Amino acid sequence: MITENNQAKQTRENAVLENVVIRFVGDSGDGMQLTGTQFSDTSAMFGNDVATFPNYPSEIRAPQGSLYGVSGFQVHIGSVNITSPGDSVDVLVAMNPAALKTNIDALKAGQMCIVDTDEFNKKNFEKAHYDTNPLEDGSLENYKLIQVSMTSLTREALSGMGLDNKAVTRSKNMFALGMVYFIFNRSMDHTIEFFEKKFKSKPELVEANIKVLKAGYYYAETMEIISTTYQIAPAKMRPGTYRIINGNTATAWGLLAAANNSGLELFLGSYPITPATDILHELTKHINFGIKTFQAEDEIAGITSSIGAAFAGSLAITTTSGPGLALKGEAIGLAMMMELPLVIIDVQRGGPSTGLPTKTEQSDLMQALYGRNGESPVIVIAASTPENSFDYAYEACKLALEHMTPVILLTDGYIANGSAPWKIKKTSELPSITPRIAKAGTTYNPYDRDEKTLARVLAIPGTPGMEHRIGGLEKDKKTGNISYAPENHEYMVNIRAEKVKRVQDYIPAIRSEFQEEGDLLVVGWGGTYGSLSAAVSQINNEGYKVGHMHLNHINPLPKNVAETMKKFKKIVVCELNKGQMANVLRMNFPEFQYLQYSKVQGLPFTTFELTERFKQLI
Amino acid sequence: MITENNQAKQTRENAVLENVVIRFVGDSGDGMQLTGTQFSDTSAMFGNDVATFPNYPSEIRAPQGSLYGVSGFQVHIGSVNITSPGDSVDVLVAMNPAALKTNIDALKAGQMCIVDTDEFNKKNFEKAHYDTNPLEDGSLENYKLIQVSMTSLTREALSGMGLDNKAVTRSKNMFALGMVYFIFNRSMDHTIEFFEKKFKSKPELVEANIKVLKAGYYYAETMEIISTTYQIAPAKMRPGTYRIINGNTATAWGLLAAANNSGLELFLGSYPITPATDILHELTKHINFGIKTFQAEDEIAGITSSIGAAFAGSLAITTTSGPGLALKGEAIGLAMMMELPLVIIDVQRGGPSTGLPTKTEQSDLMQALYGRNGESPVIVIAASTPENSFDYAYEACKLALEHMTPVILLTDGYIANGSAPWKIKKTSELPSITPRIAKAGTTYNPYDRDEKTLARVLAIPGTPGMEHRIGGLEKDKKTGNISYAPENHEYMVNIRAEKVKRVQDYIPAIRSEFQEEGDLLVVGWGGTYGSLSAAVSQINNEGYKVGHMHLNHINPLPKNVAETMKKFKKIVVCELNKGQMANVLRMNFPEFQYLQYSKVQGLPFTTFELTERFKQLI
Amino acid sequence: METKYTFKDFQTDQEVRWCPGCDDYVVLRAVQKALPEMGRKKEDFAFISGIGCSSRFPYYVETYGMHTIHGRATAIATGVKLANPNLSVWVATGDGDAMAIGGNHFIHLLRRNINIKIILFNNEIYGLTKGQFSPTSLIGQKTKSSPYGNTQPPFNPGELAIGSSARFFARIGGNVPKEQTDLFIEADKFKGTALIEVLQNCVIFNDGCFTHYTDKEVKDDKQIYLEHGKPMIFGKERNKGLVLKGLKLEVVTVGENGVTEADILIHDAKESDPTLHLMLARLHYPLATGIIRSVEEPTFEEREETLYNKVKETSKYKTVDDLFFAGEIYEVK
Amino acid sequence: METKYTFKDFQTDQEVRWCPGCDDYVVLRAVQKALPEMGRKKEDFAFISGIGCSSRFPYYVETYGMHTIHGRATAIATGVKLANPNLSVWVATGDGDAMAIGGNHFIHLLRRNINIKIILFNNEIYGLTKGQFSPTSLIGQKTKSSPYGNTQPPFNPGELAIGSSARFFARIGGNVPKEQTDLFIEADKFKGTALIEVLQNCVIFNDGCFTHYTDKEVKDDKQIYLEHGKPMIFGKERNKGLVLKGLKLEVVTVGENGVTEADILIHDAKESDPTLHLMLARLHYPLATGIIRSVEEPTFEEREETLYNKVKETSKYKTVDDLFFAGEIYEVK
Ligand SMILES: Cc1ncc(C[n+]2csc(CCOP(=O)(O)OP(=O)(O)O)c2C)c(N)n1
Ligand SMILES: Cc1ncc(C[n+]2csc(CCOP(=O)(O)OP(=O)(O)O)c2C)c(N)n1
Ligand code: SF4
Ligand code: SF4
Ligand SMILES: [Mg+2]
Ligand SMILES: [Mg+2]
Repeated sequence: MITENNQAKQTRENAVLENVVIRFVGDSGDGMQLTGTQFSDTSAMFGNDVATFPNYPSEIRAPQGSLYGVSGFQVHIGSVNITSPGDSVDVLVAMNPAALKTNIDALKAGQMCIVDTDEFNKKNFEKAHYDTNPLEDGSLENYKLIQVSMTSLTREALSGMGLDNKAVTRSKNMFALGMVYFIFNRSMDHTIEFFEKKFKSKPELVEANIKVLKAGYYYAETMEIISTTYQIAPAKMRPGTYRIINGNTATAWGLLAAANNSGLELFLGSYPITPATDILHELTKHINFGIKTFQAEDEIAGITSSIGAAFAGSLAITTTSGPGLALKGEAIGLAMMMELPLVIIDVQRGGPSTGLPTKTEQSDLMQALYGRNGESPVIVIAASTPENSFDYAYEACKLALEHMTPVILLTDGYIANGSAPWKIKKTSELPSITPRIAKAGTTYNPYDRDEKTLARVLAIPGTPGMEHRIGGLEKDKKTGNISYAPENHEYMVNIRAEKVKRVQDYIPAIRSEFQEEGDLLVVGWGGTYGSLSAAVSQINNEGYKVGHMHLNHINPLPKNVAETMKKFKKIVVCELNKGQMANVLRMNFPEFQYLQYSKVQGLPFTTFELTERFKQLI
Repeated sequence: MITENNQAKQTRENAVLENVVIRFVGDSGDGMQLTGTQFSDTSAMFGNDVATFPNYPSEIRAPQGSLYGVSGFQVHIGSVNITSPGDSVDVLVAMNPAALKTNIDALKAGQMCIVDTDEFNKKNFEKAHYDTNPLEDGSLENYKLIQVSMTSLTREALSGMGLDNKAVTRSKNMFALGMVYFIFNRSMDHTIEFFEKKFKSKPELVEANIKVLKAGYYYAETMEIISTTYQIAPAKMRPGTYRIINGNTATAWGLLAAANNSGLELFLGSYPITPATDILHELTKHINFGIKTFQAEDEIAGITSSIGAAFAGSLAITTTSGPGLALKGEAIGLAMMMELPLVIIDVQRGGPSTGLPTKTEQSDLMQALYGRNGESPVIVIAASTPENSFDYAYEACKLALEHMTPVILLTDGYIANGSAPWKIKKTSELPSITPRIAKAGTTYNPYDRDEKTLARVLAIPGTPGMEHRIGGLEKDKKTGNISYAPENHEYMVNIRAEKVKRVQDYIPAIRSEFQEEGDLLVVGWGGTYGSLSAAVSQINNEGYKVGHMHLNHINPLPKNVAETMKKFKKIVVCELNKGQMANVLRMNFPEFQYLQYSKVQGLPFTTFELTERFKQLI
Repeated sequence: METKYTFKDFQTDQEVRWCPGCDDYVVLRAVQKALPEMGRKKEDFAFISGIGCSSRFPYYVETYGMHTIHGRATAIATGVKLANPNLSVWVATGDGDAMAIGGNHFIHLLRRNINIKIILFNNEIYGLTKGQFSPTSLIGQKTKSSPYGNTQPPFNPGELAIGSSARFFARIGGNVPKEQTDLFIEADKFKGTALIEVLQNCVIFNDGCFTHYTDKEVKDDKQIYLEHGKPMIFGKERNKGLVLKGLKLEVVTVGENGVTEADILIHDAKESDPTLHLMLARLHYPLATGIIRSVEEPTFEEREETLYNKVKETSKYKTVDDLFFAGEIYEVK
Repeated sequence: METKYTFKDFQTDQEVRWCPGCDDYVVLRAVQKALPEMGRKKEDFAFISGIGCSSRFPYYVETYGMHTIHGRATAIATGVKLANPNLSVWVATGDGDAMAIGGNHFIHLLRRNINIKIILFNNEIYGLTKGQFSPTSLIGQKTKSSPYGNTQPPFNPGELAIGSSARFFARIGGNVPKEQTDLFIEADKFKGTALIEVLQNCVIFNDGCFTHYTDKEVKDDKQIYLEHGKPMIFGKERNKGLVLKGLKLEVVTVGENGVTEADILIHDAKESDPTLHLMLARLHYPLATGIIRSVEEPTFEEREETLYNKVKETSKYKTVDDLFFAGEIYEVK
């Protein structure tokens, strides 16, 4: 939201803003992802808090100019705490008519819309299903329309360099970026360095990109089309070393840190699936750390190879998304029954079935809790921001190894692809991980348990004197041998549940943010943290007394959930599904009444819709 | 429970009983299943109400005489309504020491225990881990012990027939059966006819079996070892034609009836798994009805081939048990998304993982409701007795075809293998089934819906003019084409849920049996009907006011569940799992308090443990 | 049918959404041209696919179709065909869809010999998920999931298929629409499971992986297009041929070293012994295309039909009610 | 190791629970006799199985083991071996476990060539579930799920395996413990995935299905036990042999029609071209047993190891912290 503190400087206005949302949109081939990333990186390095949200088409390469081929990247920067990429947009950069059409509704009235007029031609109007030229038919009169012949200006900037048309088209995004850098008083240095590194061996490309970038910058500076520039001061962030990180990378790195700190080799068995595949890609890059990634023939082989690796003493991981989790159900049951440590990561996407694979949703919660035969509780936790995906990936490993059980970590497409500043953690700063591995020379019973955690001990094959067999049939509580005895079965079902339940003693208490008591408690879980927090923050600013309790630990729930909820008059559970967490709470704390706010559109919540709803409810 | 109305007749006492529980136990090779079946069939034909419970080892052929190789068959017959095979036993027939050892605890004090003394030798004591001869060490003094040299007597009966030792051993079960027939005043005719038919081409086997049967009968009659014989009068049953049927056969036949009445070809895609395989076996026998059974390479191919068949216009079925259901999750989601009719039958067994495959449990309820990605509600129903498995299999088909959705039918190992009298239904007596199939010549939109049910219409490939494509991606509510539009997705998620919800209008209201209001409502679902009904009946006889609400429709629940529950002071949900139905009720009716009684031992409830618990709770 | 269909009759109203330049367009057009030649009604086809770029295929063919879940197209098609044997059932599947996650259903379909046609879009990559190696990717191939080079030796689809008892196997370049159309028509005529491997270029993630075989320039020299009953001759000059030396195929030049056309092997696609077909499927120079194997045997559905007729004839039960009331029944009055 | 193990060292305290007379007992004993010969420590083995009668195997072998879920033994073993390449990893699996539900993992393991040994208990039936036909059951076979006769043509495990790039394939009768022990030792020596198909008699549900090959009376006449480098001779009199006629194997009698031992084919298990191995795998008379194919190539784990060393050498990052702090980082003060 732009709150202008007008401070006329030079001939142009220079407004100071607290935060601003910029969206770059264009054809898939227009390089919008790169443009957005450059802008957010530059802003982060400048000291802003940042959140980003990429949004690309599900087609690999949709036809040029088509509506469904539009690719977008939204950046939210601020001098204040930024928790979400923001709902509505302050500056829209639209590289063609299709991009304009599909994104203009997000732009706030009166705000800046920058277009490449060269692309506004008949052919593209047709593809975008525009009957008239939107730049001329008055439909944009509520916006500050800035018309620039970016393509021609880019061509001009590159003239004489002997580059072909394709290269020109490819770099016009830098013209746009240059303009935006000027508008926001940003330095071009970071992007210049970026190109110098990226195209080290192709100096003509470095030169071309920098030329165009600067051309855009100077064009905006020189021409009288930009009436206001903006200043967003650095945010107050905890001192330290930062980097911008997306959720999938953070997850992968959390796993790397856990492998490092547990002293185990990491083994990832996985089968590619959107939006989880990037975790596999990222880990595979780092086999130099002695980790092993195995792209299996399917999801079942992904998880079962990991089960094998867990038995053999690795930190075993499998990654997937909804449909893949469905396929892994039987094997999760096996790992649960054998009481092996195993981390299953589900980057949730729009369902059911193939659903909306490139969109976000939180509809795998019940599946994570119950998607397998028999009584088979496992630990379920959820990350809630791109950057804390690191922490929860790390914690998932710690809990699996220390409590000897599968752990399901839920993230989602939104935080997996979104990015934010991460205050880098050194591995030495992280809590220790102590895998439960039997030492050679002691006596070994596979189902002997730790008194407190009830976790059993693993004897790694190769350890002399500890040869043993485990399996999926019910086993005797003492010897671990197959047992069909009725009471033994009941005992084992109970103790496996109790083991998971006791993890409550090893997870932090929950707290309600903003208010510890009040009229309404907003309950959320997982990837909606940013949206909910922004909305609750705003509504508190408006004078309401609303708390925000955000769950990262789902099975077991933190011990003090009921206590926390008790202090509010009403509770509303907000989630990107039809009320799955609300039902989990009903099962666990039937004594409360739960209101629900559900959204199932493949999209995150917006602050506007949330605050409106909260006001209705209070 | 034996309530003796002593009525001395002839020299022997002849007591009239209301009901009696007989258990035949012996080695896997001893033919106990046949013996029990003969006894229950004969009793049923005599007019008794009957319930049976077979219990065999999980090994194919366990070593002779071993404890884990004992095979048993329990028969409960009565002149009164019999709902369960009974907990404790009135007459135990134990063919060897291992059988005695593993079953004696079930025999009521003072009741009859018949043993084959020929098998009580040192070798067998060792195998059964008996230190002393139980027939002599006084451990059986609380029972009416009847010692018979069955093996020798059988050998004698067959002497001169030139049969080998194996044949002798194989027919000694008939000696025991003959004795039991005498004790209960039963005619041998049915069994004689049975052998005449079974061994039509091997007259020497017919002769041998009949000889031994009669030898047993006359031995009991002649020797002074049987002091009392019993009379169990015919039960008051609704007039009609009956047969004894087990749950799996009843399920298979319900499907046959549905195929017949829907006018569709039945297609079963399945992969063998205990205890569901017999449904495949049974249907495969009847391909003459134009049905198709397809033993697939795995569970996934089982269900997906059925999905193909559903698309092609068949009544499509897949059968499995817990671990197999886990594997089918992704495909159920697809069928749900494509809105195809499909019946998934899960014969539940002990879990988790491979668990206790030959034992019963009700722990797949949550999996049936939630075991797949995304928001994907399907209809879930459960059969509750061997004989009504016919009705619910039939209803599953009807609902699937008329509401265009997958239907999961839950049964369990207990009712699948148990048997009871079934008043045979003619197909013409059953409700009609009207599949929603588009007629050639009309206009067709794959996602047009019926106003009331919201069910779409199927156009069967081969129908001219209705060519169309469906799939697992979200689809436009009008055209059925792929759609990524946010509001459309939410609309479709809602309408798919609403379609399932509206099935409430097509299922019967629930009622509480025994009492419509009172101190305690016992809530059960699925295969525990018999045990719960017996217990509630008994406790009401003892003067308590307890109702029994048994759910066969789980998603959606009947409309009047809350209304029914409201009339009781307390509610206890009894189930063979850790409280899954209790949680379903908490989600649906959070306004009630639910007590729980769970048992997870691979065994059904006993009347004793239930009534004790109910009394504690009231 | 009165008027003959044209390829337009098999076009749908859906915008085709593959990348510009993708070979999938070629196959689509070839199929749309082949279908009218099959003498079937438009409504008597069913196209079934899994998930992948190529699996979008059914949306673009104006007949019945299903775009299902990853890897299961062959199993779903099995159900369609068994339930409705009158349909001409086609599977469109990628190398990942068919041979990674779908490997099991793929080999079992081939084993059972159900009359289904499989078009295997082999681009040696996972296209839809943006470029990971597949079970046909080469050792050393750099992809998103093998940044340092792939370490998994590939399947040869022809060998795997024939090892699974495939009775019809053909291979064809992705850029030869005319030959593709011919092959699809031949596959339709074949009674049984038919597998057609298309060497499909993915311009985005694996561009040029088949160029050394399929490029116009080299095609005639690097491929041999097999035709049943014809000599195994290839080359721009049509002067190269294959001969058998012991258990190895060798390339010879007609006219050199006394080799005449009569020495060249005659292709017998119908030989039931697969030995030579396997040798051809394995060959790298030249790469064998066309119909390598085509051996008819009873199909699974024919065996089932025979059994049904036999059982029906001898069955005691004419109706389901007969069954219910047969055997051990008794009356309660 | 000081003292050598005996088979007793590999017996567990668990009662063996197969049916009396089941060939599984024979294999168990043969394995227990082979293990001490492999020069490994007892704790360095892992036996992995799925579900089925044969899959109970690990419970009876005194070393590390897992009895897992149906069909996944090969995939789980893959994880065990990749995570811990020092282990000698063995899979015990049935025809259903390996080739029905487990078909996909089975073919992919063979393709990847991971150093795992697979003992395939082929009894052409599902034993544990009490007698349904399996993917190796014969056409016409009557089972619980094919009461009128099976209609699904079977896989030939050898053909399927070699079609999936198997580099080691052996076949052996279920009733010849000594030969089995030898084979298991050879399989252990082989570096790569080794498949040993045991023709295992199920006395309960498919008794005698291999008798015409394996019965003591006929065995020598109906089987040929292949040994690398030796002529392909068989028969009670050891006077029958195999020769190649074109692309067919033919049985000849030494001493008849001028045939001498020199005419008989010499078995070359190490020939990398699988043509002859496939012909042998397909042969019905005589049935080929022994090691049919044994061709070493780099294993998957070796390729991975090589890659790891290469990447490690060139990597910028020595520690995970290096990575975290590399590239686009910035300071907030
Ligand atoms: C159960 C499941 N697992 C994984 C995926 C992700 N996925 C979709 S397509 C695909 C592979 C595509 O490769 P291929 O079959 O070769 O088809 P192509 O895109 O190359 O035509 C994968 C891994 C999925 N959709 N569903
Ligand atoms: C997921 C799953 N599906 C099915 C089963 C049932 N099942 C157990 S073993 C088996 C087949 C056994 O046959 P095979 O693998 O040949 O082993 P055998 O018993 O003959 O040694 C089946 C179908 C199961 N346990 N789990
Ligand atoms: S990614 Fe490759 S296979 Fe997919 S549509 Fe594009 S070019 Fe074709
Ligand atoms: S059923 Fe067959 S395979 Fe299984 S243990 Fe018995 S004999 Fe062996
Ligand atoms: Mg591909
Ligand atoms: Mg078997």
